[in-house]
Amino acid sequence: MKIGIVRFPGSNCEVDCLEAWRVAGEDPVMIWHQETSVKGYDLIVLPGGFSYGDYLRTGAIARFSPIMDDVIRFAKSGGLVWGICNGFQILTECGLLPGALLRNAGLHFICSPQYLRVERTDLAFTGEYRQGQIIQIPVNHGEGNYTVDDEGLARLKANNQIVFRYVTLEGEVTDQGNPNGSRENIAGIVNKEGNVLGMMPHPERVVEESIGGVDGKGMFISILKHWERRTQHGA
Amino acid sequence: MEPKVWREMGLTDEEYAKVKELMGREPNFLEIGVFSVMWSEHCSYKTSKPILKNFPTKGPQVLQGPGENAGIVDIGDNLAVVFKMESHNHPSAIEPYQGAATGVGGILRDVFTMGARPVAVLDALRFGPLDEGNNKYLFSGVVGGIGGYGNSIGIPTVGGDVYFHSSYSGNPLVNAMAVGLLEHRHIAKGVASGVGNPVMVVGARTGRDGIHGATFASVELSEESESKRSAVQVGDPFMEKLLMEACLELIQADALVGIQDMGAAGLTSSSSEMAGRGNSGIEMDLSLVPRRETGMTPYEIMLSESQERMLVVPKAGREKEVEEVLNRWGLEATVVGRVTGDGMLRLLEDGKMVAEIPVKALTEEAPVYHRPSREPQYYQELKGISMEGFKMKDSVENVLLALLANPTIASKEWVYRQYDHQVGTNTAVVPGGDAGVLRVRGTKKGIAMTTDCNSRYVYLDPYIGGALAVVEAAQNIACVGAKPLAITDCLNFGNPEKPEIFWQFEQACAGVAEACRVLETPVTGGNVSLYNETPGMAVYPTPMIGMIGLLEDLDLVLCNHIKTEGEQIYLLGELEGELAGSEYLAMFENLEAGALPELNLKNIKEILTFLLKLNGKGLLTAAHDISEGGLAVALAEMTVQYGASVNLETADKLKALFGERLGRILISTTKGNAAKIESLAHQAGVSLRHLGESGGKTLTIMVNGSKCLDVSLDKYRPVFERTIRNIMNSDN
Amino acid sequence: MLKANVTVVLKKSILDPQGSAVEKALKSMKYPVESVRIGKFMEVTLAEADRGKAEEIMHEICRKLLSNPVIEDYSFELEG
Amino acid sequence: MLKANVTVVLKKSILDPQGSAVEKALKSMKYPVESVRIGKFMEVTLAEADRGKAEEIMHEICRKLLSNPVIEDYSFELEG
Ligand SMILES: Nc1ncnc2c1ncn2[C@@H]1O[C@H](COP(=O)(O)OP(=O)(O)O)[C@@H](O)[C@H]1O
Ligand SMILES: [Mg+2]
Repeated sequence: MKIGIVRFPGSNCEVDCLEAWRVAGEDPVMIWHQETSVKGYDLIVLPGGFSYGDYLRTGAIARFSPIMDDVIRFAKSGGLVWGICNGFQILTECGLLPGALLRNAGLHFICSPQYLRVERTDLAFTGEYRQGQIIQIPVNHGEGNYTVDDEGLARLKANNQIVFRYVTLEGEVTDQGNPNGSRENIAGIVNKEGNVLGMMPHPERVVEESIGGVDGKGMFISILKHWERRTQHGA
Repeated sequence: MEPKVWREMGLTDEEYAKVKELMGREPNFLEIGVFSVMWSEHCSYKTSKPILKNFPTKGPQVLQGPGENAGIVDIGDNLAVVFKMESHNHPSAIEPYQGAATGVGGILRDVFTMGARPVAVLDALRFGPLDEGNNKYLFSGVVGGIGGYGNSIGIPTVGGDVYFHSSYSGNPLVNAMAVGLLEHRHIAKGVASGVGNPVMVVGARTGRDGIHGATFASVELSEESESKRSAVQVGDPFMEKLLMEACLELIQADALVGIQDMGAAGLTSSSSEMAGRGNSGIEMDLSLVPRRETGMTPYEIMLSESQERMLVVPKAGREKEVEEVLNRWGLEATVVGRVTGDGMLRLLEDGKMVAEIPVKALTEEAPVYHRPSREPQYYQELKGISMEGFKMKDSVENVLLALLANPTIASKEWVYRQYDHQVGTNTAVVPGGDAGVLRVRGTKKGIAMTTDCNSRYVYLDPYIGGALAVVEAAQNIACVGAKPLAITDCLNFGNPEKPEIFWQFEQACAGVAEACRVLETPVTGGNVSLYNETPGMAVYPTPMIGMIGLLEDLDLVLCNHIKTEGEQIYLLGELEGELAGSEYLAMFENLEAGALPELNLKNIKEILTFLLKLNGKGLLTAAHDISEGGLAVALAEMTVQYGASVNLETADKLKALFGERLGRILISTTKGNAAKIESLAHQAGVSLRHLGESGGKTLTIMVNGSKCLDVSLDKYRPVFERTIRNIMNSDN
Repeated sequence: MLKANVTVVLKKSILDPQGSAVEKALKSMKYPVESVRIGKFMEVTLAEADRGKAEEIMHEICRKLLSNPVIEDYSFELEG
Repeated sequence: MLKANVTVVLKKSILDPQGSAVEKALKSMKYPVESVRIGKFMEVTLAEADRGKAEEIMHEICRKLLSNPVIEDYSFELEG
């Protein structure tokens, strides 16, 4: 699988993503933000970090990086795009995903393990999980408070676009399980077509037992298996 | 020149006379400015030098001791750890967020200029009590600033410590430590050598910020210093991230002769120190320095403390390459001068000479002061107060709960939740453990790191207290299963011109030195922060210790809390502590006094060695040192998930439960390994005592057969975990 | 050369926790404060002398970069 | 009831990393921008009808809480 990780000035989880892919058995390529083409890639990852210092608004400036025009084209033609944390923020800023990420309701940056409920498993990104499975993946952000207007929310629900929700250990969608005030505890969403995923939690941080767990590894394996299936069918 | 000129810049009349003598003429305004910052306490260590020279600085593991931007210790496999700690106390008192943020930025630059990729940050913080609004404001701002910078640049903050004490009201201590990793062949130094080599300024543009910051760091906080407030800068972690990547790229390409960050005293200290180390001179035309503002004078350019800048000496002919790399990262690099052979710092403006000073006059001829030292009156007085006859003031449960609700003891979760402690995906022990641990990719190893200092101990007995700061750090390192390797320090004291303060400084450093000698953890660098006083009050003497340790096998990493039921809990070391200097005495008797227990470093070393031996055999499930609050508090922390029941035999319940004495470690093991541990302790002649077993969802303590505590987890855990959060979320 | 003073504020329908926090703090300090909302203020200096053109440019900049229309409203005044 | 529109900006000599980043971005997008500086905008509604008193209160609030005089300057306008 040919995986590209876009490196913006100020990205800081790009190497973590690379290493996580290595654990899963793949060796991605770093794509510098000033490049202009993502042709030939099977997956584009927009990693976490503080692109352009996250000055002004998170993801606001990165969205105008030269590479982004082609990432948008790639996404619209059905290519897999996975935005994690800052990557999610960039995806909403450039309109590939609806809504926006506001400052955490508690006003503080939060670095903490968090329980998520997997709401959809028929996607390229989540095939390895069980519907409704509770997984523990850390969040790490100052602005992860997902907001969307009523209409937008209705559309997300109608199209079944909500992929992860913050929950309690028991799997309940309550304020107690919600770290940042996100609307309806939304932690991750896809576009209508299901090929563009944005999520605030960091699965690349939990792919090895010695550094905190393996609950995130399923996403990497899901994508690989999906790709294998697709190439087999295609061949 | 009017005396007013040099006096306002912080030079004494005697110092000015010495400048004149060294120059062989009257210095001009710019030259006086350069001297005044280079001869400030912050840059010259004029007061502390004679004391610091007593630190042990050598050992087989030390690749770079004091004198460079950061120390370096070998960890095998051709890898080394680079680390250093620095203070940003005064800027943080005035602008907590930016003061702390730029503190982190500065210490990171010290580490990556050595060629190392920074892998971790730690923060050692001291504030006045949180019931005062201003202290709360400072605490909140400082924590925000540390996170704001570290999170953004993408380096995990994996440890630190926080104490609250009235002596820090209005003069908080903000000490940041950075740790980096490098391959031996990439070690870079802050030298300017090779006559004719270009000198370049890289990174951010120079503005009028922070002029005279180094001098500012060397005075007491007073009404007058309020007017020097411009000495606060705004940090730009985004810029520094780019600068870091660019500098590491240049160092790895072997394009540089030397590199140094522009920290305190900016271009002045970086150029003269680099030339000093290279036994060379530097000539710079200041009109070439890229500026953010118009109309800056040579004086302002030389003294500016704008952040995120570096001074670089590339190998001749490679300046284009430097420029290219910096440009690719969106930054500037400009040749501003060259290395000369005549030992002079020569400054030009548009080709016209505006200053010429012998480099060694700045770096080596700074005055050295042997300040008078006098034992303060309080010392014998407080030491003499008898610790006999104190009775437990309340039920054991209430005392324990009160101690756990003391912000100095309570969990610092509110703090480290605001820090990204995992970016880099190497963090094996996250904050909340006894020390932070990172794995070293490509090896089986881990590195452990911690900061410690109980300043009440240091106040009551600077010699013993100084030694205990090192001991506590070593205990925390050993409790995660790592072998202590070396330390950096940040020596925070009051005004050294007061003989009583200087005595504290001298004694504490002697204690630190002695403990480092016995524990074989040499001092590889550090920082001195004096004049930490608000009108009428000095901070408690606080020689902060930052220690690094090595785990040969990361699989053997230990955590500080028990993770299953039925584990056997043992105590290494003595059962009873002392009330002298204890948290109990301060809280319940409103007394900070007493003679600290006699220092027995050899014995403590034996205990730590034994602990590491047990862990090396894979016999331990957890370890936790006993510090503030004593045995009962340490037990509560260690059993915070499962509870425990414990039996003690003691003649003094108060001292056993709440007394303090370093050199005591709680360990736990499986039932199956208990006998083995007991026999190993017997063979080694180490004091080991079986206390009890984990489980039961309560902490139950029997003393001499009768139950004195039976408190449920649901009751004490929230007190420990939520105290600080509740205080910070409350309105006043 | 013209200067634009831009203010960007969260839409009314969106919660402003930062504003609420400041409001609470001021109230607890006993100031007669009803409400506080917090946004951004930006000074943009344009290399453009024509007011009409400058206005057009500013609208574009504001929509594209300086504000996020999903959550924010902007306004600006030209000066000089 | 009076409303105060407050702007808080970094002092001229203080580095404004946000402004610089936005300025660079706009320049690279080829807008005729000379410089950008970014600060805060706040709307404070006061339960105070007297303009004189309101002004006094606002100065106090601005100095104490809304800005840090070490690095920032504030200004405000009363409205309504
Ligand atoms: N300022 C801080 N930054 C990051 N972590 C911290 C900070 N303060 C405390 N911690 C975490 O909490 C742990 C416990 O702190 P402390 O109560 O000081 O323990 P100890 O007595 O073992 O030094 C530290 O080892 C560290 O992991
Ligand atoms: Mg400890």
